[in-house]
Amino acid sequence: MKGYKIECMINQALQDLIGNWFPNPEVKNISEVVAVSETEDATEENVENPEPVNPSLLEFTEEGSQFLNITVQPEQFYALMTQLKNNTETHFDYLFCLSGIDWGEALGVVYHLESTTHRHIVVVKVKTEDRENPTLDSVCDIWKTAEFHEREVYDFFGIKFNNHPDLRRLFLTDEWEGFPLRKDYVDDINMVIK
Amino acid sequence: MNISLSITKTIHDWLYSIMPETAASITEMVLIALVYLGIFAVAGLFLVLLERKVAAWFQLRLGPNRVGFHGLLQTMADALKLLSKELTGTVKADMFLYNLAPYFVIISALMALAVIPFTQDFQAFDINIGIFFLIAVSSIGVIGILLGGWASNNKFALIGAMRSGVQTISYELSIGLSLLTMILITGSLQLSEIVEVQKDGWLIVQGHIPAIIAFMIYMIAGTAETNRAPFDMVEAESELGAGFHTEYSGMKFAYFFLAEFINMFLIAAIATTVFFGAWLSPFGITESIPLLGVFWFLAKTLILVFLMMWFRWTFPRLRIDQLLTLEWKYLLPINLVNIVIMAFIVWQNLTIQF
Amino acid sequence: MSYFSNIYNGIKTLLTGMSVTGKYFLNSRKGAITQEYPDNRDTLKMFERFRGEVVMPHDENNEHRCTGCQKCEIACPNGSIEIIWDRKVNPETGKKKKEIDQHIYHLGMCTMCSLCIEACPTDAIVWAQNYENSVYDRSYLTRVLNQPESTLKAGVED
Amino acid sequence: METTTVNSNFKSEEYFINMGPQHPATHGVLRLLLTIDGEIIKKVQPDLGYIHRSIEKMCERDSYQQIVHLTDRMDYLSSHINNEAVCLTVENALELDIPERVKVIRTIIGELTRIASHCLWWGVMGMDVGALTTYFYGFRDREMINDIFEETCGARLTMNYNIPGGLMFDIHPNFVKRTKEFVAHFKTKIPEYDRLLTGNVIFQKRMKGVGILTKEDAISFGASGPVGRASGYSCDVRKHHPYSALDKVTFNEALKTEGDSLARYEVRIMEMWESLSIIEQLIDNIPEGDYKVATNAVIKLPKGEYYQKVEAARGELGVYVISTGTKNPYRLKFRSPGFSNLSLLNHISVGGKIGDLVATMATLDLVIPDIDR
Repeated sequence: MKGYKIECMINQALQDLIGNWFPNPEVKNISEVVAVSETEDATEENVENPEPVNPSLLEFTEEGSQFLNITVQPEQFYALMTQLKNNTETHFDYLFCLSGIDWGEALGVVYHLESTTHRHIVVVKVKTEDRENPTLDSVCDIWKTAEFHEREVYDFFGIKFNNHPDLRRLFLTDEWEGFPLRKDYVDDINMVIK
Repeated sequence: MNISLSITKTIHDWLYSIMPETAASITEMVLIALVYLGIFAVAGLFLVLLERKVAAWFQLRLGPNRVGFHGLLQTMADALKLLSKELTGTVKADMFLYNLAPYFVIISALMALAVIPFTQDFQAFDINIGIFFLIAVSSIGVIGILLGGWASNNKFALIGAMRSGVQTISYELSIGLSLLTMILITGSLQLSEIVEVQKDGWLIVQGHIPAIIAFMIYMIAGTAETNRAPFDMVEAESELGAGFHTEYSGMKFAYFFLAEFINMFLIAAIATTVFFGAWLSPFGITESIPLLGVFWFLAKTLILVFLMMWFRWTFPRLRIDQLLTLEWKYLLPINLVNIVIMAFIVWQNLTIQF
Repeated sequence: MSYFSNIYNGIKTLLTGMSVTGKYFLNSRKGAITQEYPDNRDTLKMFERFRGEVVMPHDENNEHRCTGCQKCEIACPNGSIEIIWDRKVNPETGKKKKEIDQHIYHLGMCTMCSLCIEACPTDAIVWAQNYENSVYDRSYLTRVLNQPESTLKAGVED
Repeated sequence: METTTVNSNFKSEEYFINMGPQHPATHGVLRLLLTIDGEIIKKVQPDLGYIHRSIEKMCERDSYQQIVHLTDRMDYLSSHINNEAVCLTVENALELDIPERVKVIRTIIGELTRIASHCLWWGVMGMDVGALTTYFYGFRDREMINDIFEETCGARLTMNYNIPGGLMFDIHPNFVKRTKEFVAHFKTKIPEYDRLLTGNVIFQKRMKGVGILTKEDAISFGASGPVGRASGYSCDVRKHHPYSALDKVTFNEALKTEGDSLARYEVRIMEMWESLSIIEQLIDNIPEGDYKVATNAVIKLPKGEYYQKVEAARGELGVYVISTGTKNPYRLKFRSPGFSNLSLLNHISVGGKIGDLVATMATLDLVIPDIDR
């Protein structure tokens, strides 16, 4: 498929571009960075190779997904999202899907972003290990649609979003206990398990 | 008191022969009131049926067709059902006003019927300020609506009632002015005299262009006055649920409902009287049989009622500010200019008379 | 001037709208789309693929085609099918064979998704075109699809 | 007059009404908390969840075949397109080669669904602004489509005609004939819609300049479908990410730049024409072939994440599946168009009147089960 290839090339370019915004402080030498990223491409999943140092704080992968996936730490998350929206080369102005996910140990949120000018898509993933009091940054002020989506995520996963203007339960009543879409949620009355 | 009812002449004479004069005239008035009440309660029900049938035919449906022949008794059955229903109300309502409101509405509607001339001498109450009386009485109804909306202690009802107040007060002007235009020709407010003038040609023909404009304004304002679509801001079911009568049930609701239809009949009847020669037959074809006047009167009225139904089932509803724009920016200025034109025409004797 | 042209155009559009409804009013005799439902029961016929309820057809010998494989039970997303089965010894061959006792179908839980009928390898269950499914008690909606004393049709399993 | 603060939320002249969940204009069980000053809307807070069935949680329990029929119950007016979205996700993940016949049939039925949905919307829209007759005219035409569906799929609304790998059964022999009849019939009816409602001066006044949504806001709020396109935002998934047989047909994306209620209305009317043209291009040459490809009885998606977007009648529907390689999805998220479209209601209706809010809501074409899922 032709379209698929073009998207791949864009993904690589995107990866290089976005990766440079958050250089890994452990990697000092620029040339080393390039070398590492080349070897990474060439010897994919080579166990003998010493573990390649990621040149960026972000992790990029396209494995098992049709889009470019960026995994980001909660600390860099808000800065990354602001950059993704405001940088003219990326200009991801359309947040079309915001899903909360219970990964087992961690709780995460996945953001699907599309640029209406460049028509490229990127997926940003952020996770938090804290299941008791998970907190992430809100992106309401970047994409207005996030307000409702984040309320939905809060409702079903209990992930709190900093700086959210109106973080309340959206679907469930305020006195509802627990967060139903978490994997460890049990409700003997309402849930039918096959 | 000017009660002239020649078809009940016998009853009149008989009553005066057996009672003192005051008692006789009171009995007579009560009798006439009861007859009117009976006739128009039933007529109102059939207007509801007509509306439902007409709506169905506009909407590719059949309409009520179960109770009686082709559903003729459907609304009777509905009225019986409403009569037998429990009257539920809200606890926090202002009970006195809440109960009073429907009577205001229905009584004002029935009162106005008294002066309508159905045929020669068939008119309960022919006062010399007929038109003025009609306009005055028909605007009492809005007080009932305001009371009902306010006393219900329901925000939707209150919004509906407030809209109704605004709407009726505005459109009252247009109704009055458009009728005033026609009174320039007749020179009298008395309905029987207005009909008398029309023996030389219906007023809409006599007054030609300004009369037609006045008629159009009257129909628009009349539709608004009865709170019917496209001016049904008061009920506006997609906005306010049921508007001012949200909290009413059973017979109290039925009064509001019936009053709406009697008001519609009233508006059409006034238009018939003032513009279309009341009970006068076209070109005087049945002038020799005065009783047929009732037929002509009802035929003309029902055609106008049908027109109002046609409006209702075709047009979208206006917004409240557009409603006021229409009145104050379009109808009122046109109306005022129209009166001047009409005055000019009457002054220069440019009316068309046969 | 636009004041008057506004009025003129406005009235024109209103009359256009009225002509549309007026046309339907005049043709209301033949144009009515109302289905007089309980009256037209005799003539009202559903399409052959209509999903009314799941039934198990039996032939004249009171034989059905259900082998009790439970594929429909697994396929059903709502658990509206339950099969009670037993292993019985076939007197001719002496082999133990699975045989249904009751094929229970909860119409009240059925979403008419057709997955059970797609899953059935022997076409034992099909859609019926019955569209009047309302009953006075919820328990009537639980139906046993195989008739009493019915048996498996010979040769279905092969 | 100066307003004094009574409590933190309300000013003294403002009051609060509860629109819904049993309100005629909210089309179902949407509850809006309105803060009103006289007739002017100050704030709209949607309160959702009255019909939430937690379809996403149910999907984590069900197999992939069983998920399909749940999507019927989301946006029940574009049920076929929802089914298609799930099936496409599964088929893409399994890398199945879907026959051309299936693609064409799916596209035709999808476009018919879109027309049916817009017909209903048109009727209800008219009713919301007070023209009650439109409802019946819209339903009359929708009924013809429903009959086509019933004959081919067996159900009128919740069709569940798609299965992963193709269609449940082949089209009915009458399908082509009936569809052509409908197309011919409907071509005479859209002009009638225009004459009855679109041109009407009252309707124009009610719609023009009401609920304006700018292009930037449309994108930022994630508006899609006719709502986004009315703001000049080219967001037709059928154009940008064509699926099924949509890459073989030519059609114009209905675009308007005004962004008001009238533009949203006109975009939907234009879309009905475009859908008719798509159907006309495909209906005469439905290729011969199988109506499905065999899949395993137990479908297991390879480990990974899959996203599929389709253009449902209300906008962009996304299906996001995370699979761990088992027969159930680990997590399945539906990005429903109505949810994003609802979130902008407050933004575009503040400052309008109650009547404007109703008209705006009608043009957003909200289907509550789609929002609540």
